[in-house]
Amino acid sequence: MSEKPEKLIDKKGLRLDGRRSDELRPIKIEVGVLSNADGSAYIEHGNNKILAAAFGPREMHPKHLTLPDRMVLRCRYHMAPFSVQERKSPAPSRREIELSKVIREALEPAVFVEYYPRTGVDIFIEVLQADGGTRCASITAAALALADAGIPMRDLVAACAAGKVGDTVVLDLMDIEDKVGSADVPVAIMPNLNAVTLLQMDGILTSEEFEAAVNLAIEGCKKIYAMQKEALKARYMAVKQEEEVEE
Amino acid sequence: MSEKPEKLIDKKGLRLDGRRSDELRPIKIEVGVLSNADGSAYIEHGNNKILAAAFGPREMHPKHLTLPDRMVLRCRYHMAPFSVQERKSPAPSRREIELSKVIREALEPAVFVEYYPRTGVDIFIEVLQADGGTRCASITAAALALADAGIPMRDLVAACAAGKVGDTVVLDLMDIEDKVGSADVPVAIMPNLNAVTLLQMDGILTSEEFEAAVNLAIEGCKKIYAMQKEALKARYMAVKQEEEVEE
Amino acid sequence: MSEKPEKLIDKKGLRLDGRRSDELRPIKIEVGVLSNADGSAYIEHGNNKILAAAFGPREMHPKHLTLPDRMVLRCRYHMAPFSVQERKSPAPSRREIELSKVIREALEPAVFVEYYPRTGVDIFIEVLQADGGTRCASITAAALALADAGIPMRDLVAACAAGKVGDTVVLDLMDIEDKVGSADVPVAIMPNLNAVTLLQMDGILTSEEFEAAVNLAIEGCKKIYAMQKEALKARYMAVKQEEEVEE
Amino acid sequence: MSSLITRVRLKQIANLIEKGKRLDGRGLGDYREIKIQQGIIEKAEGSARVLLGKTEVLVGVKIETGEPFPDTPNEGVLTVNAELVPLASPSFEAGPPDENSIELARVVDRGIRESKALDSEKLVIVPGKRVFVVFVDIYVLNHDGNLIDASALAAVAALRNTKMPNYEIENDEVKIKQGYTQLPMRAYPITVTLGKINGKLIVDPWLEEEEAIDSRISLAINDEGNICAIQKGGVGYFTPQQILEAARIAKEKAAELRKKVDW
Amino acid sequence: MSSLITRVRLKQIANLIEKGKRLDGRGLGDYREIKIQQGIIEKAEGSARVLLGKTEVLVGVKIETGEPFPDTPNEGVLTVNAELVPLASPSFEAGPPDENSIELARVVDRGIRESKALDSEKLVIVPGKRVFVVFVDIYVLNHDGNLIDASALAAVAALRNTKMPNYEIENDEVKIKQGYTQLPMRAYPITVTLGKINGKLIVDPWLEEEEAIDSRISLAINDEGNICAIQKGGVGYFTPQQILEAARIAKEKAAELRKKVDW
Amino acid sequence: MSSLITRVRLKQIANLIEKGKRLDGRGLGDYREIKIQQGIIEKAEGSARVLLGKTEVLVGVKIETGEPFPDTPNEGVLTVNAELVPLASPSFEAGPPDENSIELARVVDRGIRESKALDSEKLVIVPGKRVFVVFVDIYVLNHDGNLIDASALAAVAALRNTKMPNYEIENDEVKIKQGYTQLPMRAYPITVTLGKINGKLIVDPWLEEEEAIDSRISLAINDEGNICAIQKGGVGYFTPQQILEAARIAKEKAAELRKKVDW
Repeated sequence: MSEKPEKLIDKKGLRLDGRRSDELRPIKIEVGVLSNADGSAYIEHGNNKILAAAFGPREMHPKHLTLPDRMVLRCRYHMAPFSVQERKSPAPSRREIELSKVIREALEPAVFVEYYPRTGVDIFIEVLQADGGTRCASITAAALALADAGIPMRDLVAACAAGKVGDTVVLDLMDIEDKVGSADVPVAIMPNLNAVTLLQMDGILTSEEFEAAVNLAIEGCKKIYAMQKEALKARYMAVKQEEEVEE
Repeated sequence: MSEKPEKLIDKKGLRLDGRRSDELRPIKIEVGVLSNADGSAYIEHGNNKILAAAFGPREMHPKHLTLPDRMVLRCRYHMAPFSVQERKSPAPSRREIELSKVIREALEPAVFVEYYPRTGVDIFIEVLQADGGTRCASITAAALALADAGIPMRDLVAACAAGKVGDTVVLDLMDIEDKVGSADVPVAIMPNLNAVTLLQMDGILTSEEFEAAVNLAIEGCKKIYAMQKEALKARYMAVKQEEEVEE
Repeated sequence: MSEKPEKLIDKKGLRLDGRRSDELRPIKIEVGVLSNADGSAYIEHGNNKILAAAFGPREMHPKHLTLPDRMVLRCRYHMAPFSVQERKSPAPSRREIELSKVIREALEPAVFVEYYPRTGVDIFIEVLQADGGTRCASITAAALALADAGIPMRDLVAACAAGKVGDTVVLDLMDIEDKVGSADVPVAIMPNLNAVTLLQMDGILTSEEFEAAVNLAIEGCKKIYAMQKEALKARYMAVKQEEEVEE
Repeated sequence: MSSLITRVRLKQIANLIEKGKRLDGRGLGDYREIKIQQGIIEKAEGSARVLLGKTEVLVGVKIETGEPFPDTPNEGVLTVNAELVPLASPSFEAGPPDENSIELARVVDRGIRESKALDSEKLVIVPGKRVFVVFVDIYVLNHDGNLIDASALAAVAALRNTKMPNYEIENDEVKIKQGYTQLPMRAYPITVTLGKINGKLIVDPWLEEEEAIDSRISLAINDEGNICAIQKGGVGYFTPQQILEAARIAKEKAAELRKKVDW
Repeated sequence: MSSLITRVRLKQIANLIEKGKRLDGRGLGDYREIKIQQGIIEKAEGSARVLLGKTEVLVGVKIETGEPFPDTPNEGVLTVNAELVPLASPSFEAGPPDENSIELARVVDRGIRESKALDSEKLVIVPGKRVFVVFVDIYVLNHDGNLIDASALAAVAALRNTKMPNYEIENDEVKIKQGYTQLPMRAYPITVTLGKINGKLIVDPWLEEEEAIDSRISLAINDEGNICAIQKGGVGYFTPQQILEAARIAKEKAAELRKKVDW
Repeated sequence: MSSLITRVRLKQIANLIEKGKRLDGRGLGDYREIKIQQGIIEKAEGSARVLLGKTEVLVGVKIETGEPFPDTPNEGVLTVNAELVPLASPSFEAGPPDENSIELARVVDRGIRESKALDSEKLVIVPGKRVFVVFVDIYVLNHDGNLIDASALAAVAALRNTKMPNYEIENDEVKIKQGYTQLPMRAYPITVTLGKINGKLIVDPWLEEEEAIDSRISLAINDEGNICAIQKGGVGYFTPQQILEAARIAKEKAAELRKKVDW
C-alpha cells in the first residue's frame, strides 16, 4: 500500500526522515521490564518496538536435548500479528525460523555456555511493531535480557545494519529504505572483542562498497553499545534503589 | 439452509416441537454400551445422539503428565463429520477444544481424584448427531460412563440448558431455539451437593432473567438426574443377570 | 496433460514401448551408492528412478517404541516434489503413508527380526522419478539396501506388477498402462520360499484373469531376483577390490 | 505388547484352528452375526451402522457441491475417510489419522471406486466446474476385529441409503431445491477378509485372532463375482496357492453375504 | 506443580481471605490498579495496552477485507485470537494455541459478540461478497493473574481506538482511499472475574490467588448492566447462591470500572 | 554428540589446518572435485545433480502457472525448498523442514533472487493475474559437508537446464501449447562457503571439518564478481579483517569455479 517515493536521499544528502547517511534512528532502551522473566529488555529502534526476555539457566524440556558439557541456548524470534502492514499469522514463518537461528548464533559467541552444563537458556523475542532492521534491534535487546538474567557473558552484543540506498552507503535502514534500497548488511558485534557474530547481506555490492558498509555498520553498533551500557546502568541503579527502600 | 421460523412460541405458549416452556425434550439413556471401554453410556437427548466412554484409572502416556498426589482427568469432546449440517473436518476445532475443557471441569468436581494418584482417566465423547445442547448431553452421558467404569464419585453430574426465546425463559433449547433465541445458559450440577459445576452463558439477560434461567436449568438437571439413576440401575440389573447366567 | 492413446497394444501384440505382453521394462540396479547409509541401492526400472537406504540395526528413537524380543522395522516411502507431472508437496500424502506400510509389510517377512532385539532398522525410499510401478521397484531396491546393510535375511524380496490392458494380461505396467488399463496387480515374493509378501489389486478381474496375472507377476519377480543377485555380487566384488587396494 | 498370558492364549487360538475349530465356536469359513441398520443419522444424507459380532462401525455420508478434479471434469468426487475413534479401543489414540486408519479408508475407497459403485458421471452439475462431492466418513465405534469388512459393508449400506439434494441452475449459480433423489449406484461390492494362522485360512478374524494371524488378505468382490480390489496386510506371507484359495473362498462368501444382507 | 512451600503459601492466602483480607492488602471486592494506553502500535488499525497490577496485555486490531460467512452475508467478520507468548510466564510454551489460550480468546470474543459491541452490518462493503474482517489479537506480555478481565478490557479499548480505512467501489473492485473513519461500535462490555476460596468470593484474583482458588466465574456486563456472557472455569463448583451473588458483584464492579476507565 | 574419539579427531583437523594442511590432502583454498549432470530427471522441467566430493545434491525444477504476489503483479514467482532427506545422513530426520533445511533453502533463494538470476518479468502471462511459478526443489541425497555451495550450484545448473512450456491465451484462459522455450536467465551466481578454525579460513569444508569449525560464511558472487548475498553461520565469530579476507577469497574462488564448471 505504501507508494514508492521518488528519491530516498535529497540534494543535501538527507534521508526521508531527515537523517544523514551515517546517522542512527532514535533509540530507546529499557532493561528489566517483565516481572516473570529472569531477564528482559524493551527497545524502540526507530519505529521498531521489540520485547526480549531470557529464562534460565534452568532445567531443559525435553530432557534429551541437554548437553553434558554446556548450556543449551534456544531462541525464538516471533512477530505479533499486528506488527506489520498485512496481519501476520501467529504460526512461525520460514523467515522467523531462519532469523531465530541467526539471532541465536549471533548471541551464543557472547555466552560462557560451559559455565552451566546440563541447563538451558531460552530467549524469547516478540516484535510488537516492525519497521526495518528488526533482527538487529532484537539482538541488541536480547543481549541485554541475557545480561539482566545474570547469564555470564564475554561482552554484550550490539547490532545494526548498513546498506546502499541509491549510490550511497548509509547506516541503519528503515523499512522503506530496506525495500527500495539496493543492499542491506545487518551486522552484530561484540565491541570489546572486535568480533562479528552476525553478518548477512541482500542486494548487490562491490567489494569496496561492502567494506564501507561493514565499517559503517560497526560504527553504528558501537554507538548502540554505549546506549546498552547506559540502559544496564539505569537498571542496576533502579534495582539498587529498590533494595535500599526495602531495607 | 434451515429457514428462520416466524415464531418460536405460539399463542398457547407451546414451542415448535409442542413443548411447554419448562419441558425437557425426550431423553433416552443407556449405560454400558461399548465392550472395550471401562465404562460407557449412550444418550439421545432430543435429536442429539452422543456416545461417551471412560478408560481408567490407568497408567498415563506421556508419563511426565502424571501427578504424584492425584489422578489426572482428560477429556476429548469430538463431533463426527456427519453430525452437523455442513460436514465438519475431523480435526478438532477451537470450539471442540474449549468444550473439552469446560466439560472436564464440569466432571472433575465429582471425581475423588485423590483416590488413585499417578493414574489417568480418559473420557472420550463422540457426538454422532448434534441438535443443540450437545455439551450438556455430553456431560450427562460422560458422568454415567465414569460411574460405569467404577471411578469413585461424590455424585453424578447432570446437565441441561435454559435460555430465553422471544421474551420467555425456557428449558432445554433445541438447535433452532439456540440459534434464533436471545440467550442460552448451559448448567451442570451435582444434585446431592447443590453444586453447579458448569455454567456458561451467551446472549443478553437481566439479573432477574438470569436467576430464572439458572433455577429452571437446575430443575431440568434434577429430572435428568433421575433418568441417570434409572439407567445405572438398568445397567446394574443387566450385569447381575449376565453374571447369574454365567454361574 | 498426457493424452489418452488410442490403443495400448498393437496388432502384433506389442505395447506402446514395443514390449511383448510378458516382457519387463529395462532395469538397472546398483548397490552401495550412498556413503552415509548402512546399506543402499539405486534402481532404474523403466523410467522410475528410486533410491533406497537402510540404517541399523541401531538404537531407536523414541525409545518407548523398542521391543524386548525383536527388532523394529520402520519404512518411509517418499516421492520427490519433482518426481511426478504436477509438483507434489513434500509433506507425506495418504497414498505415501499407505505405501510405506505395505512396503514395510512386504519386506519384514524376509528379515530375521528376532536376531537384534531392542534395536530398530529404518528404511528410507526416495522416488526421484515416477513412471508406474514405484512400489514394486521400491521393494526391489529396499531389499537390496537391507542386504547391503548386513541385516540377516531369509531371502531377498523381488517385486513386480502384472495387470490387464485391453483384454490382455500383461507384465510390468508403465504409467500410461496403469492409468488407462483395467487392472493392476503388484506382487512381491521371496522366490526361494515361494512366499508372496505383497499383494494388492485395483481394477476388475475374473478369477481366471487374476490367477494368470499373479502367475505372470511371479515370473517377472523371478527375473528381477536374478538381477538383484547380480547387483549384490557386483557390489561384493567392488568392496573386495577396494579392500585389496587398501591392503 | 504381547504379554506371557497372551502368548498362551495365542497358542490356544492357533492350536484350535489347526483342528478346524475357533474359540468362539465358529467354523473356519464362518462370519460372525451381521446386523445392518440404515438411516440412523437423520442429519446425514445417508448413514448405516454395522454390527459384525461386537465390532461396530457407523458410516455417515454427507453431500456437498464442489469443483471436480482437473483430470476428471465429468465426474463427481468421492472422499472416504476413517476415524479410529479412541472410545472404540484402548489401542486407538486421538489425533490425526495414522497408517491404520489411512489404510482402512483407502481399502474401502478402492472397493467402491474400482467396482464403479457410484455412477459418478451423474454427480456432475456443471461439467468441469461444479459437481457433487460425496463424503463417506467411517466411524469405528467398537473394535473387535475385522474392521475392513465391517467398514466396507457399512459404507456401501450407507451409500445405498443416501439421498442427493435436488437443484436447479439459476444465473450460473446452483440453487438447492426441495426434495431428494437417490444417489445413483451401479454396483454393491462386498469385501471379504481372511487371516492366515499356521498355514490355515480363516474368514472374518475377530480381535484376538487378529493378534494370532501372521497375515491377512482382503478381497472386494463385485456383483458378478469378480475381484475388484485386494489388499494383503500383516508381516507374514501367503503362498501363491493360498492366495488363489483365498480368492475362491472370498467369491463364495461374498455371494453368501450378498443374499443374507438386507439393505 | 505445587511444591511444599507453595502449599504453605496457598494455605496462607486462603486463611487471609477467610478473614476478608488479601496478601496484597486489597479488600475481597477490590481490583488492582488499572492503566490503559491506546494507540501505541501505530501500524495497527487499533491497539491498547492494559496493565492490571503487573498483568500486562497488548491488543492489536488489524482490518482487512474478505468474504462474509455464508450464513451472515450482511455482516462483517470478527476474529479474536489470543497468544500466551512465552516471555509472559515460565508456564507458557511456544507453539500452537492450547486450551487456555483458546478459552481466553473465545471468552473475550463472546463478550464482544453477544453484547453486539461491533455494528457489524456497517462493516459490509458488498453484501454477500466483500466485508471488513476485524482481527483482534490478544498478546499477553506478562501473566500475573486474571488474564480474562485484562484481555477483555484491552480488546474493547483497542476496538474503541480502531480506524477503518475509507474505500470506494470501482468496476466491482474495492479501492482503499485516503483517510479513516472510526470503527462503528454500539456497546462496551466489561468483564468481571471472581474466584472462590473456601466459599468466599474474591474479585480480580492475581497469580498466586489463581492457584489457591478452586473455581472462577467470569461475567461480561453490558452498558445497561445486563449479563451478556458467562464462563465458569476451574475444577471446583459454585452453589446457586454463590452464582447469583457473583452476578450481583459483577454488575456492581462493572459499573464502577466503567466510570473509572478513561478510554 | 561429540564423543571422546571425535574430540581427538577434531583436534587433529585443527592442528593440520594451522599448518596449512587438510586431512584429505587439499590446500586451505581448494574445493573438492565437482561433477555436474544436467537433465537427469526427464519429468521435471529442469534438473541437475551435483557431486561435491561425496556430497550429493539433486535439484528438480517444476513450472506451474499461478497468481503473482499482490505487491509484484508483473513478476513470476520463485519458490525454493530444501529437503534434508533422511537417507542422506543419520543426522537427518523425516518430518517437516527444520531450521537447517529452511536456512539452506533461504540462502540459495537469496543468491538467485538478489543476483536477479531469473528474468522474472518474462514469466508473466497475464499481468497481475497469471504468471509462471518456478519451484526449485533441493534434494540432499548424501551429506558430506558444505551443502550450501553444492545446493546453490545445483540450483543454478538446474535453472539453466529448465524449459518453460509454450502457451497461448484463448478466451482469457491459458492453454499450454506444444514445445518449450528456455527459462529466461540473466545471471549465474556462484556461492562460496568458508569455515574458520583457530583463526584460519578454509574453503569448502567437508563433514568432519564442519564439526571442527566454529563459524562459516557463505558469499554468493555474481558474474561481475560482486557480492549479492551473505550468510554467516555457526556459534563463533569473525573479525572484520577475516570477513574482508573471506570476501576476497570468495570472489577469487567464484571466478575459478565459473571457468571450471561446464553447464
